[in-house]
Amino acid sequence: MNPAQPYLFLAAALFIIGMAGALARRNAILALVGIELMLNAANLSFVAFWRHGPHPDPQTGLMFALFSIAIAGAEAAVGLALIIALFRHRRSVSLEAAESLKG
Amino acid sequence: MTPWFLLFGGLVVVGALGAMALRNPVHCGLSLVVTFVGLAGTYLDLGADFLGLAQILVYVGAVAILLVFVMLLTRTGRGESPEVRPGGWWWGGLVAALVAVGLVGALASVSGWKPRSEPMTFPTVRDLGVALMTDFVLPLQLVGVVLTAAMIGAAILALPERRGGRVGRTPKGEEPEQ
Amino acid sequence: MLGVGIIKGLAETGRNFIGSYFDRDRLVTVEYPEQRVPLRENFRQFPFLVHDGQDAAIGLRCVACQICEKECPPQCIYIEKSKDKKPDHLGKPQFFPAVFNIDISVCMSCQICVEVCPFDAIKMDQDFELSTADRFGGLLLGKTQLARPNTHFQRIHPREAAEIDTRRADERQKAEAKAKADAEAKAKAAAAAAAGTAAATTTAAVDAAKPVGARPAPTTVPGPASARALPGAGAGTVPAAPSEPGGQV
Amino acid sequence: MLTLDADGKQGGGGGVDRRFEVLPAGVESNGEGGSLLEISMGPQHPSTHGVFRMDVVLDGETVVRLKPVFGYLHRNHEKIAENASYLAAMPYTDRLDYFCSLTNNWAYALAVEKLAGLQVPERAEFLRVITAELTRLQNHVCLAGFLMQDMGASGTPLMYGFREREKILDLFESLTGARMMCNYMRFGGCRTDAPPGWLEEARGVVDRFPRFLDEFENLLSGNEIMMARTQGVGVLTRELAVSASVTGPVLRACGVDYDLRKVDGYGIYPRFHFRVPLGDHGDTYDRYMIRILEMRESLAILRQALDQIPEGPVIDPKAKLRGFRPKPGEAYGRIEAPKGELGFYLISDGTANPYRYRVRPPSLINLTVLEDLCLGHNVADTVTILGSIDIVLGEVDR
Amino acid sequence: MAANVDQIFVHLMQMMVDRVPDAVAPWVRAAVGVGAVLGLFGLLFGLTTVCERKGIARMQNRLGPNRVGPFGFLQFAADGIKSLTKEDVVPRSADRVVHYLAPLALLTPVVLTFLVLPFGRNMVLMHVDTGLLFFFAAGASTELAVFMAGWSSRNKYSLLGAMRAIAQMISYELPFILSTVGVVMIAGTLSTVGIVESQAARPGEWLARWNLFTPWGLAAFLLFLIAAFAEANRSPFDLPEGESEIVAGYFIEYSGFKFALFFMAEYLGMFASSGMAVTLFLGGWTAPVAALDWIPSWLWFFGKLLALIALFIWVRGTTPRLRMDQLMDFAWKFMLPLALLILPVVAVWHYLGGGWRGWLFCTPVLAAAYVLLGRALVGRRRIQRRVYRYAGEGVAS
Repeated sequence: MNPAQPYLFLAAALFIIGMAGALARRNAILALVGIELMLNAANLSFVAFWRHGPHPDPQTGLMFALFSIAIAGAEAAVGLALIIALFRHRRSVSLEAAESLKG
Repeated sequence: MTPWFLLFGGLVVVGALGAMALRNPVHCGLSLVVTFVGLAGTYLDLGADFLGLAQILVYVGAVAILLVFVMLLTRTGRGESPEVRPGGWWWGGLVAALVAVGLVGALASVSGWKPRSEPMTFPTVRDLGVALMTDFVLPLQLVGVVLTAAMIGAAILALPERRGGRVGRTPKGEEPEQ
Repeated sequence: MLGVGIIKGLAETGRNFIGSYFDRDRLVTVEYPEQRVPLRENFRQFPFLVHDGQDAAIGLRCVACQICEKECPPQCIYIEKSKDKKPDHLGKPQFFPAVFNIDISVCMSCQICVEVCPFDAIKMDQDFELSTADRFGGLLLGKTQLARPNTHFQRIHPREAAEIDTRRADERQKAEAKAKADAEAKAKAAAAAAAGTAAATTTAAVDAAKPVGARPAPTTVPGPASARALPGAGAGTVPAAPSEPGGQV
Repeated sequence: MLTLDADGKQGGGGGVDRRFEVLPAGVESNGEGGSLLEISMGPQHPSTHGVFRMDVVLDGETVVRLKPVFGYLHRNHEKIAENASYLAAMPYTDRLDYFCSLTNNWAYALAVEKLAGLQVPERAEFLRVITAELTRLQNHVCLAGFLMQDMGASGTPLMYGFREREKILDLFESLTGARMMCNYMRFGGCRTDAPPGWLEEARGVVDRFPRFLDEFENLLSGNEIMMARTQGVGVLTRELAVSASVTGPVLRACGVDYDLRKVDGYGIYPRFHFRVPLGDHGDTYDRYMIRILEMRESLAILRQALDQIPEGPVIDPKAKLRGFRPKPGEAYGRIEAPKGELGFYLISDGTANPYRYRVRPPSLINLTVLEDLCLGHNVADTVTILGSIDIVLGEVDR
Repeated sequence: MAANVDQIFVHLMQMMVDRVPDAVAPWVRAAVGVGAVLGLFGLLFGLTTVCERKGIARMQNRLGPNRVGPFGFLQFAADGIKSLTKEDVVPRSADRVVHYLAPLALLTPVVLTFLVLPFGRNMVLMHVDTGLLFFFAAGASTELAVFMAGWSSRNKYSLLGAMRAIAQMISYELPFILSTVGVVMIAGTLSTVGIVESQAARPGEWLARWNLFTPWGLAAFLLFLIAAFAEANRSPFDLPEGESEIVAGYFIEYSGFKFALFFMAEYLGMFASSGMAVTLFLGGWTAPVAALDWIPSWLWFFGKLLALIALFIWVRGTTPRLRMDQLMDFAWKFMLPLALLILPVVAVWHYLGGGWRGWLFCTPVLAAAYVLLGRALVGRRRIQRRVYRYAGEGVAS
C-alpha cells in the first residue's frame, strides 16, 4: 500500500461520481458540473503523484495541475456561455432540446 | 493517511455526491463548492499550498459564482424540465460501475513502487515563480492566449444578439427567425 | 481632474468635525431634557384663561361674550353663559362662563381667539409638554384647568403683560375717578337737597323716594350691601391694582 | 384619489421627442421575452417626500412607465375655507406648503387685499418681504439637503441645511410665535410688529448665511459623484416646461426668464436690486444650482430690506378683523413662492364667507412633468429627479 | 526595555504554551492566538460602530449617541443585546438550510483573512509564505455567501440586491488583487511578514522604505483602498443597501442576530482590508522614521489601522452614492487599466534602481494616465461645474 494510493482512490471515486452525474443529468449545467468534478479528479491524481511519486524533478506535477486549473476556469466560462446562447434559442437548458443543428 | 486526509476526503466525496444527486440545481452548485473546498484542503495536506489557495481563488471565487449566476439566468431550479433523464441513473450507474471496476483493479494491482531517492523538498513560491519563468514559460504564454480567447468567445456567445455584433444575424442584420 | 471635488468635500466635513467641538455656531443641538433652549417671548402653545387675584372663580376676566367661540377656525371652544353676574375689574357686573371647554386635541394654537378677545381674557400659554395617556377626556380642558393667574401671564409674556396691565390700570383709574366724581356730585346733590329741605320739604320727600342713580355707586367701603362679598375685586380705593403682589404699573 | 393616468396625459406632452416611447398601459413584456418589473414606490417609501406613490414599470433597470399617485394628504382645504370666514382660512394656509407658511399667508393676504382694496403700510410691506425671503432661504436649504439625502449622502448636507434652518426658524418663532405655522399676515398688514432686537438678530443670521452657502457648495457642487449623478439626468425642455405651465426654479433651470417678483413687481420688490439666475440645460444639476444661486440673491434682498425698513404702523388701522365682508367681486393674488407661482383665486359674494376659494399649487403643476423627466432613466434617478422638482404633499393634495 | 514591551504578547503566549504538554502546544498556541484576535476585533467592531455614529454625527454638527454608558460608548452593547433578543423571523418560502448557512458562510472567510495579518514583530497567527494569496482566496468566497443570502430568502428585492452586490464585488476584485501585484514584485515574496520586513528602514537609512513613499505605491494604495471600499459595500459604493432606491440589499429577510452577523461581517471585512492595506503600503508594524523605533511594533500597526478606519468613516460621511452603471464603468474603465499600467511602471522603477530617476519616470506616466483615464471615463458629456447666466445680462456673473 504505497503512500499515494489513498489519494488515487479518492481521485477515482471523484471521477466516477462526476462521470455518473454527467451522464445521468438532463440539465446542461449539471452535466458541466459533472465534467468539472472529473477535471478536478485528474488534478488530484497529478498532485498525489507529484507528492509521493518517485520522480526527483519537483515541479512538473504541480505545474501541470496549476495550468489545468486555469484551463478549467476558461472551459467553464465558455461552457456556460454556450448554455446561455442555447437557452436564448431554445428557451430551455435540457440537453434533448439541443440536438437539431439548425439555427 | 493523515487525519486531515480523512476529513477533506470525506468533504470531497460528500460534496460530489450532493452535487450529483440533489434535486435543486442551486443546491448542487453549493455542494460543488464544498467539493472544491475539500479538494483545496487535500492539496494543502499534500503540501502544495500555492495550488490549494489558487484552487479556492479560481473555483470558489469565480467558477462557482458563474455557475450559480447562469442557473438563475436560464431559470433552472424552477423544476419545469425533469432533472434526470428517464432511466438516466441506471445508464450512468452501469457505465460508472464498469469504469470503477477497471480503475480500482488497476490501482489495487500496482506493485513495485520505488520509494523516493532523496527526501521531498517543498518548493517555495519563489521556486514556482522561477520554474514558471524558465522551464514552463511556453505553457504560461499559451495559457494566457487560451484565457483571452475564452474570455472573448464567452462574451460574444453570451451577449444578446440585439446589441451584439454580426454573430447569429442574417446578412441584412434583422433578428434570426426563431 | 477626477477626485478633486471629493477631496474638497472631505476637507469640508473635516472642518465641520473639528469645528463642532469649539464653534457654538456649528453645534446647535442641546441635550433636551437636561439643557433647555430658552423659549422666545412670542412663543405660543395652547390658550389659557387669565384671572386677576388668586381665586379664579372671582377674578376670571372672561365675560362669556362667545366671540372667540365663533371666530375659532377649528371650532374647538365651547362656552355656556352663567345665569347670574359678577362684577368685573371695573366693578361692573358681567356674565361669566359657567362652562368653558377647549379641546386641546383640535386646537392648532393659531392664536386668533387671543386677537379677537376684547377683554384680554384668553392668552397663549408656553407649556408644550402635554403628553397624556387619555386621548378623549384628558385633552378636553375645562375652565378650572384653563384658568391661570395674571402673574403666570406676566411671567411668560412680560412685555405684552406689561402693556395690558397699564391699560387696565388706566381704565380702572378712570372708572375710579368717574365713580368719585359721581359720589361727589351725589353728595353735593344730597347737600343741596338738605339745604333746600327747609325751603321745599315736600319736593325733597319726592326726591328721596326715587332710587339713587341708575347704577348702584361702587361702595367706597366694603359694605355688606354689595351682591357678594368681594374681598379682592374693586374694594380698595387705592388706584393700584387690587392686592396682587408686584405686577403694578 | 386623483390619479393621472399615463394615457390621459400622453396627449398633453406636445411635440416632445422622448427617447423611450411610453408603453400603453397593459403591455406586459418588452418584446424580447424579458418581462417588465412593476414596482410601487411609496406611499411609505423613504425617499418620496411625504405620502406620495409612484407606480414605476421597469424594463431591466430603465423606467418605461411612471404613474404618480397622490391624494393621500387631501384635507379638503378649499371647501373648508369656503365655509369659514376670511380670517379663519388664514391659519389653514400655513398647512398648504408646510415648509413656507409665510409665503402662503402672503399670497392669501395679497388676494384678499386685491379683493377688498386694502392698503398695506410701508413697514408691513418690508416685514413681508423680509419674512418671505427668509422662508425662501430655509426652503431651498431643505431642498438641497433632501436632494443629497436621496443620493445617499448619509444626511451630512441635510444636517448642515437644518442647522442654518434652525436659526431662521428661531427668527420666525420670536416674530410670529410659531416656527412653521406662523399665521402672521392679516388683511392690510402683519399681525405684530418685530420685537426689539429682532431686526439685529435677523441681520446677524443674514450676515452668517453666506459662509454656510460657501461651505455647502464646497461640499457638493464640485463633488464629482454628485455631478455625475445629476448632470444630464431628468432634462426638462423649454417647450415642455412652458406647455405644462411649470413655474419657479424648475422653469428657470430650463432658461425661461419668468420670476413673478420681476414680472408682477408685487409688494415692494421693484425697490430692491436683485438678479434672476437662469440655467441652460434644465437637468437636475441646474435645478439644484439655480436654487443655490437664488439663495444668494435672497440674501442680497434681505440685506437691502433690513437696511431700509422704516418705522410706522404694522397694520392698516381701517382693516376690520372680525365681520370682514369684502364687496362682491373676484381677485387672483399670486406671488413667487419658493416652489413656483402660488396663487389664490377668490370670489366674494358680499357675505363673510368667500363664495369660491381656489389655490394654484406650484408643486402639483410641477409634478405633472415627472413622468417625462424619468423616462429612460433608472430607479435611482427617478428618486433624484423627484427630489429636484421639490414637491410638498400638503400643497399637492391640499 | 523597548524590546520586551514590543514582544510582550509573544512572551505572554510563550508562557501559556510552556505550561502545556508539547503534544498539545501547537493547538493551544493556535487557540489562544485566534481567541485573542477574535476578541480584539470583536471589541473593535463594537467600538467602531459607536465611533462611526459619533464621528458622522460630529461631522454633521450633532452629538451622536451619548445616553448609553460614558459618552455613549456602551451603545454597541445595547445594540448587541437588542439584536440578540429580537425575534429571528425566517420567511416561510425561504430555503431554510441555505438561509441559515449564509451568514456563517459570510463570516468564516472574513475571519480567516485575519490569520495572515502581521500585527507586530513576529506576532502573526499563520506564518506561511503564501500569505497574500490566502488573504485573497478567503476574500473571494464572500460573494458566494452574499448570493446564498440573496437567493435563499426568495424575495424579489433581496435577489436584486444580491445580484448588484455580487456584480460590484466581482468587478472590484480585479483591481483589488492587481494593485497588490506591484508590491509583491518589489518585495519578492507573497508572505505578508516578508513584505513588511522589506519595507522596514535599512540599518543605515533614517527613513523607512514604505511602499507609500513611491509614486506607484501611492497610486496602488489609492486603488487598493477604493477597491476595499467597494468590497466592503461602504460609502460611495454602498449601492446594495441603497435604501433610497429599492429597499435594503440582500439581508432584507434577516432579523435579529443573523442581521447582526451580516453587519459584523461587513465591518470585519473592512478591518481586514484596511489591515492588509497597512501591511502592503504603510509598512505594517514598522516605524516611518528609524528614530521612532522604540514605540512597540503592534502599536504602530493598530495606530495605522485606526487611521484607515477613520478614513472609511470620514468618506462615508461625505460622499453621495454612485449609480450602478457609473459604478461598473468606474471599475472597468478606470480602476482596471490603471492597475494594469502600474505593473510595467513598477518593473521600470525596479530596474531604474528606484532613486530620483525612478521618480522622474514614474510620476509623469502615472499622472498622465490618471488624467487621461479620468477624461475618458467622463466621456463626451463633460462633467464639470457650470457657469450660470442671469436674466437680463448676457454674460454670466
